[in-house]
Amino acid sequence: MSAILEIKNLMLFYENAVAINNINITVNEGKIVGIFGSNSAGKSSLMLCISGIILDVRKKEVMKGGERITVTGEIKFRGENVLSVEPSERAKKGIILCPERRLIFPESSALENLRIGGYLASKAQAKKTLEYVFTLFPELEKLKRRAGGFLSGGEQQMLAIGRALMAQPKLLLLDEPLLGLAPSIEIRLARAIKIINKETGITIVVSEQYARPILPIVDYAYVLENGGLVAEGTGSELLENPDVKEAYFGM
Amino acid sequence: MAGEERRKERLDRGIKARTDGLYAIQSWREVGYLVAPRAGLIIGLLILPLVLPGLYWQRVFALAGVYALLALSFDFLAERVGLVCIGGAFVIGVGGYIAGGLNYYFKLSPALTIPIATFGGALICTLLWLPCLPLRGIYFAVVTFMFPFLTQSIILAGGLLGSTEGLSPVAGFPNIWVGIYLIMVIVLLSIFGLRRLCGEDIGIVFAGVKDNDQAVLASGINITRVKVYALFIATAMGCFGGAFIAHFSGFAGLSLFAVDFSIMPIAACIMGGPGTMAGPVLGAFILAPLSELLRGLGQLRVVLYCAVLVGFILFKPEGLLNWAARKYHQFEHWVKV
Amino acid sequence: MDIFIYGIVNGMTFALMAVGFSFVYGISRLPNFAHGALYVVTGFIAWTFINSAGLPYWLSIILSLIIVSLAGVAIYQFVMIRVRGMPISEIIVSFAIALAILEGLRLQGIGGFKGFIGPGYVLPRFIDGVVDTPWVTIDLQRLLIIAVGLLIMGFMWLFTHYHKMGLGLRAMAQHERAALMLGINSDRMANIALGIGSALAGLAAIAIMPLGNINCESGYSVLTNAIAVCVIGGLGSWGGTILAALTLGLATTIMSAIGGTMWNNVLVFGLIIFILIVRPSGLFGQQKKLEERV
Amino acid sequence: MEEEKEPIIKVRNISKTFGGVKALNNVSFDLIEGEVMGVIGPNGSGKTTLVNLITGFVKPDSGEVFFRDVKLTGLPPYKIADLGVARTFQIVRPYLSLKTYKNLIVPLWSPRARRFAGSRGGDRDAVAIDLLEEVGFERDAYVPYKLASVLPLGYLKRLELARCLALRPEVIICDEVFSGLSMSEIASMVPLVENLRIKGASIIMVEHRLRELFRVADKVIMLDFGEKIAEGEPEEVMQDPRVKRAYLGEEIEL
Repeated sequence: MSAILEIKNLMLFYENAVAINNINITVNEGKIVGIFGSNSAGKSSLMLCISGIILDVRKKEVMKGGERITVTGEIKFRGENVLSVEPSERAKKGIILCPERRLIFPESSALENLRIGGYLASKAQAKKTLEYVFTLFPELEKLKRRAGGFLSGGEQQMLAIGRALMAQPKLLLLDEPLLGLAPSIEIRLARAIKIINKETGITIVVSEQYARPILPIVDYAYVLENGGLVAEGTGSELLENPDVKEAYFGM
Repeated sequence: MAGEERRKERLDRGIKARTDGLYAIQSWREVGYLVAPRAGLIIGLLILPLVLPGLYWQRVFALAGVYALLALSFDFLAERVGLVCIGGAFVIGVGGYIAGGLNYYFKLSPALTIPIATFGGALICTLLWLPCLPLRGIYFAVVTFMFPFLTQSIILAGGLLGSTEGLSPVAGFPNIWVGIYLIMVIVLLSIFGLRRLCGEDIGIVFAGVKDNDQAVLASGINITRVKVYALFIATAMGCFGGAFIAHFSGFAGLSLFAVDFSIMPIAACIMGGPGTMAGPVLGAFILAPLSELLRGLGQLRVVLYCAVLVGFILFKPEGLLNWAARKYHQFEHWVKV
Repeated sequence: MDIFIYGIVNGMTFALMAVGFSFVYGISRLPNFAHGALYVVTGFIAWTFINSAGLPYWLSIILSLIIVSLAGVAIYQFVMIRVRGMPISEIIVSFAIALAILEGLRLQGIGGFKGFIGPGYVLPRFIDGVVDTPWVTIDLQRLLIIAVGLLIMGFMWLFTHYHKMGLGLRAMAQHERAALMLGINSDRMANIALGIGSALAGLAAIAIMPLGNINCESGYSVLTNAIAVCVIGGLGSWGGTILAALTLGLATTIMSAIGGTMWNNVLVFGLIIFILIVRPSGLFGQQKKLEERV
Repeated sequence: MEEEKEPIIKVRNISKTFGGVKALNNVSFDLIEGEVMGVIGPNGSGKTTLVNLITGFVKPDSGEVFFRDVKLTGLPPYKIADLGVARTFQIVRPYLSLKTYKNLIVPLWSPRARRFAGSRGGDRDAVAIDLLEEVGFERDAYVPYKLASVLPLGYLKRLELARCLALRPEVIICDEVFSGLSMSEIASMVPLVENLRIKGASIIMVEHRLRELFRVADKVIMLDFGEKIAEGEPEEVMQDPRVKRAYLGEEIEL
C-alpha cells in the first residue's frame, strides 16, 4: 500500500541546539505507527513539525526576539511536500494533531468543544462523526453540558480525541495520549485507538513515552533517542531488542 | 538536495570564557572591553549638562531626567514584576502637588518637601493602587491609566489646590546646576540601585512572582506584600520626579497630570530596551529632546510617542540597548547545515 | 419615575458602547483600547461626509461604517498580529494606537485636516420628533438606541453561539494553538473579529453621538464604560453584558441626578474596582471557578 | 506504632462541588505524625482537589482541616505553607526564566525559611545548592547553573520537591510526583521519599503508580468519584473488591 507520509532527513534546530537529527520515517496508509522515546527525545518536536505548529512557534519566537528555530528536510504528505505549509492549511489537507496535555477549551462545554472540532467538516459529516464519537465514548454524551475545564484527565483525553476525529482527519497524530492516566483508562483508550483505526481506516501516529499499553495495537514503531532514530521495526521485533525493551517497556 | 542550505549562527566575540554575568577576565584589554560601555554611560550623563548650550536646553535635559526616572520605574514594574502600570501621570501629579502644596502653603524649603513628597506620595499611590493589585493584565493597566483623569476631575470638581490655575509661585532651586545634578545623580543611583536590587534575593522573588505566582504562593510568600514593595519603590521614583518638576518649574498645576507623563516613559522604555535598566534611560534622553523640537506641534507630540512605541514594538522588540549589546558581544556568520 | 426610564435608556447606550468591545475582548481575547478611538473617528468621518462632501445621510453612514471596520482590520493585520503572544506588548500597542488617534484628532488645523474642537459639530439625528408617553417625553432617537441595542445583542448572541465563525472565535480566544490544529486560521479570525468589533463601535457612534457633540473626551469615557460593562458582566457572557450595562446606566443616571455629572467617572471607577475584588470573573463569568479547578 | 501518636493532619468531612460536579463528598481521614499515607483513585476522583483544599488553594463548601489543632480551612495558601504544610504541583511549576538553584531562593526567602535559617541564613545560594544535592542533583555538577527551562521532567519534579524542603516542612503533600517519569527516573525518586520519611516528615502521596507507592506508604486511602471508599494497610486495601473494580478496570494488573 502507498505511503501516506514520508519524512526525509528532517532537521530541527533551537538556536544552536539540534532537537531533531536527520530523521527518516515512512507511514503507510491505514496503519498505526508508534513513536517511542523518553522525555526530551524529540517526540513532541517531531509531532509539531508534521502538524506544522512548529511554524507558529517560530513566528512567536521571532516576534519575541527569542531563539531562532530552523527546520530543514522534507515532509511528504500523499506525495506533496508540506514542510512550509501553514498549520491550518495542513489541517484542511487532513493532518490533525491531538496535542500533548490535551489542550481542550476549558470554558466551552464538551459539546461545544466537539462542534469547534467540526469547524472544517460539512454539516452532514459533523453530524455523522458526532454520533460515532458518542458511540465510541458514551461518557462524553453524559458530560455534554459540562465545561471542558471541569472534566477529569481521562474524560479530557477522550474529548480531545473526539474533537480531533470531528475534524475529519486522514492522518491523526496523537501526542502522548496516555500521559498521567490511571491504568484502567490507559487500556480503555488504547483499545479505542485500535477501534478507530479499524472502523474508519484513519492512519494514526501515536507518540508515547511509557510504551507498554500501546505496543499491542501498533503495526510498526520507531524509537527516538535525543532527536535521532535508534531502532525501528514491528512491535514484536522491538520486543526482542534487549536495551529497547528495558528502557521503554519497563519489563 | 535543494541548494546548499545555510543557517545564521551566533558566536561570541571578545571575552571567550563567559557565562551570563560572570566574566573570566584574563587581560586588561578585556577589563577595558567590559568597563567601556558602562563608564561611557556614567561620564556621558555627567558631562552632557555642561556642554549643553543655553538655559533652554538645560531645562529640557532636566525634564529628560524625570522622564528617565519614570521610564525606569515602568520598566522595573513591567519587566521585573509583571505589573503593566500606565499611570505615570498620576504618580507625577501626586508628587508634584505634595511638594508644591507644602512649599506654597507651609513655605517648607525644597530640601524638605522633596523627600516628604517622594515617600509620602509613594505611600499614597501604593495605598490607592493596593486594591487594584489582584487585577490581571489589561484591567490593572486600564485602572492605572484612568487614575490621572479621575484625580483631575476631582480637583476640578472640588476646586481643591487652586483648581484650574494651580499653585504658584513654588520655590525653585538655588541655581540651575543644583537642579540638574540632583536629577542626574538620582537617575544614576536608580539605575545601579535597581540593577543591584534585582540581583539580590528580593529581585529573584520579584521574578518569581512575574513567572509563576501560584508557585510563589505555595512557597509561603504573600504575593500582595511583595507587589507592594515593588510598587512603593517604583512610585517613590515617580513622585520624586513630580516633586522635582514642581520645584524646577516653580509651578504645580493640572499640567502635572498630562498624558505625556503616561505614554512617554513607555515609549522610551520600549525604544531603549525593556528589561535592561540603562535602556529606558537611554530612550528617555533620546525622546525628550526630540519631543521638545516638536513642541510647536502641540498634541502631535503624543502621536509621535505612540508612533515610536508601535514602531519599536513591532520591528525591534528587544530595543536599542540589547541590539547594541548583542552586536558588541557577538557576531553572526552564515554556516552550512 | 422618569429617572427609571432614563436609566434604562442610559443603560442601553452603555450596552451599545460595550457590545463592540465585549465582542473583541470578551469573545476573542484581543485587548482593543482603540475601541473608544474608533467610536470618535466614525463621528468625524460621518460628519465630513454629510457636511463637506454633502452625501445623503444613508450613504455617509454606510461609508463611514465600512471605513471604520477596515481600520479595525488594518489595526490587527499590520500591528496586533506581531505582538499576539506577549500580553504586556499587546496592551501597550493597542493603548498607543488609541492615544495616537484620539490625540491626533484634537489637533488644530494641521495641514488639510481641520481639527474638530468646539460644540458646533453635531451629527444629525436619525429620526427627529418626540413621543410623549404617559410618564415622560422621550425623543425617538433614544427609542432607536434601545431598538438598535437589543437588535445587535440578539444578533451577536446567535452569531457567537450557533454560527461556525462564532465557534472559531471562541476557540481562538481560549487556546490559539489548539484552534490552529483544528484548521481554524486564527489570524483570519482575528481580522474578522476586529472588523466586526470596529463596525459595532461605529454603529454605537452613529446612534449615540447625535445626542451630544463630537469630541475627543467621549473616546476615553466610551472606553472606560465599555470595559466597566465587560468587567462587571463577566467575559464572553452576553446576559452579563446587558445586565451590567443596565445597572451601570441606572446607577450613573441616579448619580448625576444627585451628585452631578462630575462624579459619574468616579462612580464607574469605584464599581470596576469593587466588582473585580468581590467577583474577579464578573457576575456571570466562569474564569475564577475554572482557575480553581485546574 | 507503640504508643498512639497524635494525628498531625485531621480532615473532617470536607466536600466541594465545581459547577454541578461533586468533586469531594464528605471525606475524613487522619495523617499520623511521621507516617506516609498514599491517596489513590482513578482520574477525576478528586485527589488533586483534596490537595488544593488542604493547602488552601481552594475553599471547601463544608468540613474542616486541622494541622495540630490549628484550623487550616479559610487560611490563604501562603499562611498554610508558613505553618509547615508544603506541597508539590501535579503539573510542575518551575520559574522558567531563572537558573535552577535560583529557583530555590524564592522559598528560602519566605518568612518560615528565614525563621529556620538561623546562622546560615545569609548565603541562600549555598543553602540552595545543598538542597539540590539532597534531592539528587549532585550527579552532574553543572545542572544547578542551567536555566530551569532546559531541565528534563525528572529534574523538574525533583526541583518541586526541593522547593518544599526549603521550607523545612513538617508535612509534605506530593501530588503525583512519579507521573510522566521514565522507569529509571522513578527508580531514583523512591529513595528520596524514603529518606524524607527517615528525617521524620509526614507525607501524603497522591499517586497512580501503585507498585512504587506501596514500597513507601504505611497507610493508603482510596477515593472514587469524590468519596473515600477504602482505608488501611496497602495490602489490605488492595484486596478490597470495590478497589479492584473501580481502579484497575477488568484485568487485575498487579
